[in-house]
Amino acid sequence: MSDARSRMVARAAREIRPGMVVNLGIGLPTKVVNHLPADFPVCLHSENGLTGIGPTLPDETADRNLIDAGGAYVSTIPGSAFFDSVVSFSLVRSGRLDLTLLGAFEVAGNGDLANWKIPGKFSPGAGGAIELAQKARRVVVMTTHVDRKGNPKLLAACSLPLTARGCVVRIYTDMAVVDITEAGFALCELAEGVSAADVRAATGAPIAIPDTAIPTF
Amino acid sequence: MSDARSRMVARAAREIRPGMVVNLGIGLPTKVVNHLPADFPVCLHSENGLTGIGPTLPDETADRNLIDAGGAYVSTIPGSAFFDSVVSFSLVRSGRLDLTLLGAFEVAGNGDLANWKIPGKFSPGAGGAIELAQKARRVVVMTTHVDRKGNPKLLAACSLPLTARGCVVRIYTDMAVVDITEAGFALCELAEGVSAADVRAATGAPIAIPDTAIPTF
Amino acid sequence: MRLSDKSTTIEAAIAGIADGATVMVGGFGVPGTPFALIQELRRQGQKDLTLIKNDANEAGMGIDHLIAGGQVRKLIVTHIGLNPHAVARMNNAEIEVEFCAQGILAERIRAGGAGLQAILTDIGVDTDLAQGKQVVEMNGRRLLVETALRADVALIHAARADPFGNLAYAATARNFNVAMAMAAARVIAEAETLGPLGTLSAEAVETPGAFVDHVVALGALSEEYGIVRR
Amino acid sequence: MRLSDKSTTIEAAIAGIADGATVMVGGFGVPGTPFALIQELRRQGQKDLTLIKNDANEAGMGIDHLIAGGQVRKLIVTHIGLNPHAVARMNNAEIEVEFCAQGILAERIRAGGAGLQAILTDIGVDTDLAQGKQVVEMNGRRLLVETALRADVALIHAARADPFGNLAYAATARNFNVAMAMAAARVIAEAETLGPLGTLSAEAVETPGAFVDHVVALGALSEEYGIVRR
Repeated sequence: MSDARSRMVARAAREIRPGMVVNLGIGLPTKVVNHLPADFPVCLHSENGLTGIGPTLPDETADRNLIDAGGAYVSTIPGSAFFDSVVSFSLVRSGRLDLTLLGAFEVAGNGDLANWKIPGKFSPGAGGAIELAQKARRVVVMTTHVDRKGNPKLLAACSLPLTARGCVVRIYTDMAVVDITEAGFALCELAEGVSAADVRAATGAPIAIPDTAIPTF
Repeated sequence: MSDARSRMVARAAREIRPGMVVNLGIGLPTKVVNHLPADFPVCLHSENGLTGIGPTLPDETADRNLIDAGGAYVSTIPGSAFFDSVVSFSLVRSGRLDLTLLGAFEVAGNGDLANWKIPGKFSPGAGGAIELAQKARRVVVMTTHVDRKGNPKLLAACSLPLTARGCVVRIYTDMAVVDITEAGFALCELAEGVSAADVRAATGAPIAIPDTAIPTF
Repeated sequence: MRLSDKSTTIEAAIAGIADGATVMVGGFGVPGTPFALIQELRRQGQKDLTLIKNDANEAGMGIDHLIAGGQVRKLIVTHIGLNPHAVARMNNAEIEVEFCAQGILAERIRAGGAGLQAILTDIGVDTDLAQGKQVVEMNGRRLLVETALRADVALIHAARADPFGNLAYAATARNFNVAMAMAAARVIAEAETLGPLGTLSAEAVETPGAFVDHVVALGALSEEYGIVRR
Repeated sequence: MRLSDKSTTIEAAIAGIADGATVMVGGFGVPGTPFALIQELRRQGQKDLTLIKNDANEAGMGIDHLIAGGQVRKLIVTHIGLNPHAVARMNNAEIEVEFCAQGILAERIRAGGAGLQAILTDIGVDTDLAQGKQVVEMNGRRLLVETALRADVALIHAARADPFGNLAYAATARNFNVAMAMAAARVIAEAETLGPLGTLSAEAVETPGAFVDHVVALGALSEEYGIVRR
């Protein structure tokens, strides 16, 4: 992982407050757990039927029946619970998930999220993303600031099919921490070595830049 | 219990076929189990969360947490299962109950059943009766043929609020076994010492009487 | 990572209930009824409550204390026939009573806990219980909209618990507890035994602690929990 | 009274499936996928199947055998991204694919198993997944009618079973098995261990046998059940 991405992950880990119930999306978001202290009080939820996700195990010691939603062989901790898919999404939809960290193809300044479908190119199904995005109490995105071709992923409006409308409240990227406010994107923090002008240039919509000193991460 | 009632209960017990899942309503229907052989293969369901009801226990050996829907202290048998009220009625509504035996205030010739409410006199709530009557694959009633005042309980139409429409297919009384057909009530069997004319006189609607010899029970 | 500790005192747990609250109460007859939580609610005296429960217990037991104490405005129940005192209060219009078919009450609570808005069902469509309910046509069939129920507080009785709020139940004490433990903004569970994390294996948990807000350890059980001698 | 014996051979159990059947298949990834029942269905060759499953397994595993064998007309799933073969067949219009949000697929199956006709939900109301769905207004909100799903047959993988069909599951192998085991006209469970009645205590049962029609004991597990090495 690039240094900028590592710092993004470390910064995003500070989203997690003691006592939260948290679902970490597949990919980068999963890696924030590596930045939490060993005795940090948090309940990680996996939508395939587990609360209290323990450390990932190598194949040699893995339990063939114990995976997370991304297919990684995980383990339990004291107080873990298994349940079925019905109960798992009951937890999500009824508002018991305090936070979810998700990846994104596009995020709009009004909080719209697109992260599951690229018509004609990529349409494997939404899995649990719609319910996570629509119902977690706090929805935060982790993504590179631009795509592989250099195009911005933070946009005035999503062009791709939506996952959920107006759900995202904050975005962690390799360049910045960006809040979504009533007025749209607002720069909060900068990655080391990145300027506000860099962020503005890489963002596909107006972004409010504070007058005061901007913290770095 | 009067001799006629005992014979009604014994006769009704023959409704239960090997391998059935059966719910026995509170009161008289519960007593049919006393007429089944010890090794008879049947799964008794109690709507408060039990399949595989075992014998009723005296207070001294009862488990305070193990009752049937009528509040009797029951027991388990090998293969019993506990579950919650949601699963219990899922079983009922999804058609997994082969048979229910229910009490009645009134039954109509079209199969309508009234057994939960007497406006102004008795309205404690329907409990599970509506779902049992509406969704068991076979709904059979056990009742005295007339009420305490001698008024018929088998009627052309129910006067009391319905439990479910057109659900009853057969009635066991202290006078007769009566089927409900497309044409209405049809006498099948007579209690010992009761004549077809007695049954006709005690029934509040037309009842078909077979020309052939009528079996007795 | 470790899981947080939600154990508290019965006084503190119940003190979070306000006048006017909607309160789900587990149990079907004696098994699963949280008698100790109910007694503390009686002691603290919150008023104007709406109770959602299968039944009204029996006269002089369980929620009948709350009814007798004038704390209850409304009951949402399936059957109150074992409590003649509650029937009398209903008949005298001293409490409002809304009746549901038993499995539909369970489903409405479950729908609330599952974050659904309603279920569509044909149960009771031909009965008095259909009165006043929204009807939807689906494939030519008339179906009732049975709306989801959620509560401000759920009072749950568990046999075993851990401090995170993972719960397991005994025998037919599951009944309405399992659904209610998912359907309230604040879920309070009393437990006959409260052991450290790990007491309940991940397989043995029936209500995941993520749904539960407060866990209270019961001491010696009162007589109300015992065998009812008739 | 005693409970009946529903144990049978895998051949007899699967032989009850007809061409054109709708078949629910448990599992989320490897855990809980009934690989042996699927292999027998591949061997017997029933055609024109509609499969309801969370995912399409991976290429060369599980239901991919049925897709590759041309036995599948339609999939109702939440995500098939781990099976590029299934994605290609979908893109070539060789199979029809209906996508559901994952928890809504679980709820639709559960509604079928609970004898409900539909649920009302706001999930996906702003997305492509709302297309073609009936909308109901409730308290001024637009809600989607998500219809109940039932199947002709459900194929279930359990860790432990008894001959009556009581089932228990391992770890995250519960997933869709619990709901599917209630939602089909004919429920077939394969079990890693099948013991006599009483093997599972009444408390340990997760799927009551009253929902299950056939139980098949598995012998040695095939490689498909093992750890997936990447």
